[in-house]
Amino acid sequence: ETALDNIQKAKLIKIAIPTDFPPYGFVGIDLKPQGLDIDMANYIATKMGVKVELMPVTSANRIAYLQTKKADLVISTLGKNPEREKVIDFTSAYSPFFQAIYGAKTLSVKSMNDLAGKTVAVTRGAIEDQELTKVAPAGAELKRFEDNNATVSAYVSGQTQLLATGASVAGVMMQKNPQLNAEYKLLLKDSPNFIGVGKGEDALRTKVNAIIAEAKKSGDIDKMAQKWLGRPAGQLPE
Amino acid sequence: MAIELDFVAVLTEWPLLLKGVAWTIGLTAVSAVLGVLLGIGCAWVRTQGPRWSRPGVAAYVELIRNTPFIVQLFFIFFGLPALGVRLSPEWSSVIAMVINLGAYSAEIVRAGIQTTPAGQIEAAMSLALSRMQTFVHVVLPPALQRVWPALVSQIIIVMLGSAVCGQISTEELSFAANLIQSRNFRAFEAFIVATAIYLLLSIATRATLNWFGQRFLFGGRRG
Amino acid sequence: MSNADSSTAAVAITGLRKSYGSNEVLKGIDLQVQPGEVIAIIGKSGSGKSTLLRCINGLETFQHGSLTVQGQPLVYDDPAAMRTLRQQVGMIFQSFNLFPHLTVGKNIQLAPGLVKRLAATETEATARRLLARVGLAEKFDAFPDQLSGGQQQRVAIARALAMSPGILLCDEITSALDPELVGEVLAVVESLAQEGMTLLMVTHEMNFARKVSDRVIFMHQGRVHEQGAPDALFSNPQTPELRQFLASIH
Amino acid sequence: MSNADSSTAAVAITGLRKSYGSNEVLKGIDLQVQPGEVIAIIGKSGSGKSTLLRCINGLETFQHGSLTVQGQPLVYDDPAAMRTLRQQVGMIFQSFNLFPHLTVGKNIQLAPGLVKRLAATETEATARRLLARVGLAEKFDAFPDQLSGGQQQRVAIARALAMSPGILLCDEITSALDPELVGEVLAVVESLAQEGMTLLMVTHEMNFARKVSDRVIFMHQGRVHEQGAPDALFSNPQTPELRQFLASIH
Amino acid sequence: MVEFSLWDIVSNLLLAARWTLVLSLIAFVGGGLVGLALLVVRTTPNRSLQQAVALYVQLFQGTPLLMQLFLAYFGMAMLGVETSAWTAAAVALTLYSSAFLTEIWHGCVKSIGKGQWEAAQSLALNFGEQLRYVIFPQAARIAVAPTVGFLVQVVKGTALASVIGFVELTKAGTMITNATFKPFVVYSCVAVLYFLICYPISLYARSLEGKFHVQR
Ligand SMILES: Nc1ncnc2c1ncn2[C@@H]1O[C@H](COP(=O)(O)OP(=O)(O)OP(=O)(O)O)[C@@H](O)[C@H]1O
Ligand SMILES: Nc1ncnc2c1ncn2[C@@H]1O[C@H](COP(=O)(O)OP(=O)(O)OP(=O)(O)O)[C@@H](O)[C@H]1O
Ligand SMILES: [Mg+2]
Ligand SMILES: [Mg+2]
Repeated sequence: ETALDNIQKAKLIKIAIPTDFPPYGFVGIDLKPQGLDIDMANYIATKMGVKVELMPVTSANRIAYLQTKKADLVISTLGKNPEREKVIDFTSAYSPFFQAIYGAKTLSVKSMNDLAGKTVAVTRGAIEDQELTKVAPAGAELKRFEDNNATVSAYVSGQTQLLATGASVAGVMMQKNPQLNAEYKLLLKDSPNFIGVGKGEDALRTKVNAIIAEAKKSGDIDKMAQKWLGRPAGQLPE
Repeated sequence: MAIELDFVAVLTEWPLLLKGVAWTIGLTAVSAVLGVLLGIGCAWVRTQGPRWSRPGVAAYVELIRNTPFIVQLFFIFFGLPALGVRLSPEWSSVIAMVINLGAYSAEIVRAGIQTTPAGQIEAAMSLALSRMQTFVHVVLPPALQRVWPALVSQIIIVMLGSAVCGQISTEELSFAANLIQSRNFRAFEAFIVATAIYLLLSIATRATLNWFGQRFLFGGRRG
Repeated sequence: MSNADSSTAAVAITGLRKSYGSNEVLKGIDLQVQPGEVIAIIGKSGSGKSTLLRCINGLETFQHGSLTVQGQPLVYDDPAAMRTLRQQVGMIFQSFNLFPHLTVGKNIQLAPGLVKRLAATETEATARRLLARVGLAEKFDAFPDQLSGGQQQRVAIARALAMSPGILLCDEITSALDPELVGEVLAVVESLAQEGMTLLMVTHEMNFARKVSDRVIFMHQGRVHEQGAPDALFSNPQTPELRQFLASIH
Repeated sequence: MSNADSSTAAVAITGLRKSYGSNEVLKGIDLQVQPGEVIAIIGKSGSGKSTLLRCINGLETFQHGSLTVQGQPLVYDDPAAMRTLRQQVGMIFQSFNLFPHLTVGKNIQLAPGLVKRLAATETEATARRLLARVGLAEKFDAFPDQLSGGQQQRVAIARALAMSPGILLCDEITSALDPELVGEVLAVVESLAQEGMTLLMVTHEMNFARKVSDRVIFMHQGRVHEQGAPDALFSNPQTPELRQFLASIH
Repeated sequence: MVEFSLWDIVSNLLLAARWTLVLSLIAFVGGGLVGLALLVVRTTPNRSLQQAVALYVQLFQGTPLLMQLFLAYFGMAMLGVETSAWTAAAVALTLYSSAFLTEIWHGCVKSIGKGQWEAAQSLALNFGEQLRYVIFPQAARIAVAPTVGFLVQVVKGTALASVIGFVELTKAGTMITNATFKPFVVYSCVAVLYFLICYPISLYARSLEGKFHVQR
């Protein structure tokens, strides 16, 4: 039985979403998740004509949700890379995303080499962790945290000098904490977000791809990006 | 659903695991020594220290015993910087563990002290020992011996509790397991291996501490 | 308050009153003990014998009266003075109170090492000498729970002697012992008496009191009710209370 | 193994051997007890008296020999058979072993209610009758810790009697009692003996054994060393061991 | 973005605290029932059963609850058993508390004198009746205080359920921290709420202890 069969039979799709990653996924005063990824999840469910069950996950455990079929889809600022493609499959991209390094204006960071001797907060298992692990110089001290909440908290509370995270998250963080005097330092990776599906669930993947293609054509994708990121989605890879 | 377990993928990362084990042991060793000493100090204050200092110690003990370790850890690491106290993850972990163990062992040691027969203290006093000498040489050793099993259990609980220190990027055993699984997505294998190592560690810790207590603390012989 | 011959007396007690809460247990005790004197204290249970001994080495505080030991008055508030006092007054308890976590040798060496700051070699030599004296030379490395009651009590005596006190207080030191073990402890006490140690002992062993003591004190309801030389006192009690007490014992 | 008169005997023991590990405690016991017989078992500490009693109601398993109670052999592996056996054999312990969380009445009612499935009204009537018989009618609602030792032991007897056992085993039931309380318990046991209850009692009360028992068994080093009518045995012991034992007691 | 007032923080934490309480209740009831069953098994004279229970206790006391939760949630799914976060939390917390409760209660049972067993045996009670009517009622009296005391451990243990997606008190605290960037305030509130739940339980346990000592 494929995941798609199950979804259609149960009239319910289970989607893993973030709650620690504004504006893609975060909580409001009612602690209900909201954000671009949540809208996307709802959008897909509507198009498939089924109800949706949102499952809050962290960067560290979201893959496990797919592997154990606790979730049908992961819409959680998931970047694509070859290692990940070994364990799960990806649909086409649905939103832009780029990770960067941020730090105080007074701190001089011009190139990756300047990271030597500095502490960087990063979320364990996220794309930026894998990227940074690859490019950081030997002297850089990576502090890996359980989830994005902890990573950002660590930077904001001054536990690390630098923060590696998504641009949008950093934007909110800087806006809320003007006293930190933080600024954009270095681009880590431009990695648009994909939707994850279980390995071999081709029927479901095809179905979701069709919905995304449709949404791109109709302008719904751009509308969502406009609403949450303040700009259109632009060119996204298939 | 058949997923094949691949422990090799985890075990090939043995340097990470080894480092994790080293950190877990190190954190536990340091906090066991300091925590028990802190506990003894607090037990002393609560049983015979200056009266004015007793409510403070009582408050400390109750506060720690009635809140989760993970909250204490987050408070120290994320919360204290707001007061200008900035500690590295490792220091935060050690301090949280020491404070936690200190509160529990204070209660345990106090129970041991309170069962000291009055005659022991009177004998020490009539031999002209000072209050401090009486505490250190006459009251404490048998009290520790009485409560040693409870103390050892608490040290093991603290060691196992140190698994959450990985959440603030202390690179102990559960952090290592997490890091490995976030790289190769072998979550179950990583956690099963880590769990097995924890089990071995707790068995070894109990054996070591029982031997240690017997050998060095209680006059080198069975009670 | 001080008193004519309290400066030469080993222990001088005047008008001592002691209450637990509202219960007055000692109701005015006057007692002079000369150096080298051996005193046996007898009396019914609850008459205050233990309390009196415990006042003398400061284990209990009292409310009225004065107490001097070798000319020095008791000052409870001064821990240093109390320690000095206790170096001169050894005490042995009914329940031995040996330290269970220390060997016999270490039990004896502990106080001289800590209080008098003597070197370990010196305290060990003393400990061995005293153990030999109480007939337990070979038990130096044994632990208290490996000894019989009589042996434990002799170790307790050696431990008290190790501080070379001028005065020794003994509170019913044989009553927790099986009858066949009493003799060995009393023999040690007797030898101490003969060597001129100032001794105050609460005892129920009337024969022993008669044989060893210079003076017998009969306590009744918190007072020294009658006292005198043992022979006179036992054979010719003056008060009906003592007569009744002696009758109940024999 | 069964034996000619073991079917009529209350208890028939043949060649019983019992070891704790490598320590053989009972070294071949042969003993026949007739219904209504009162047997006193005496002997030094450690001679195996308690162990023998405990074998009879199956608290201990033994390795060799046979044991039948009212004609039924002991089968340890069969809980139902053991249960039937224990209904016929009551046991009273030195330390009373009343259930502290139950009232005196409930202590007595518990087993008849559970094991014999008697109605509560019936067990209560029995309990009240038995309590009256041991002189404690008014203690029905008291808790064990509100009673003196002698009273507790009498309740324990009533509790055992409530199961109407054919045989009663008593293991030094007065030795945990203060001397002044011993009499009241012995009086109850004596009345049981007179009413024809089969009794096996381990006791140190030689006078009582002499007065009440039909036969005295002297145990020595795990064997029945000597036995006979009390008068003959006490006044004219045959073996040096019994002579020595009796001498040490008097 | 949203702005949280202090009241928003506290009220959200209070709402999340409900789950802490529900989880605690599940753990305590589940752990109690399983613990009781294990206790019975451990008291039977059968050696290998006793050792099996001892092993069980060793296993769940000797590994971090964090790992147990994770393995219960994802590991059971790996074996093909569909588990919700609720099931996993219930299973892991039950295993964890049952191990501790069995241990505590076993200690209490052991402290009942051998004489009580023998008296019950010689009155022809069977094993079940001995436990039910003689041993457990007495052990229960000693067990009440430490058992209530352990409840505090359970409440605190539920904090770790956040790793499998439970938005209980601790997780809510982390989420709010991320939305407000006020860790000091938020974690203080979290700590206070735990304290308010746990401290009365601790006090109650202590007063029970006192009562028991007076009774004896
Ligand atoms: N710590 C205490 N608190 C209150 N009352 C006490 C205390 N110690 C002793 N007492 C009371 O003081 C009185 C005298 O007690 P003490 O022990 O001196 O008697 P004693 O003559 O030594 O008797 P015994 O021969 O039984 O040892 C008794 O009535 C006793 O109840
Ligand atoms: N549970 C046990 N395990 C090992 N040895 C035991 C056990 N119970 C009794 N023994 C040993 O069995 C021997 C006989 O013991 P038992 O209690 O039957 O003696 P007893 O005649 O009743 O003595 P007492 O008069 O002291 O009660 C003793 O040597 C004792 O040490
Ligand atoms: Mg006294
Ligand atoms: Mg016996």
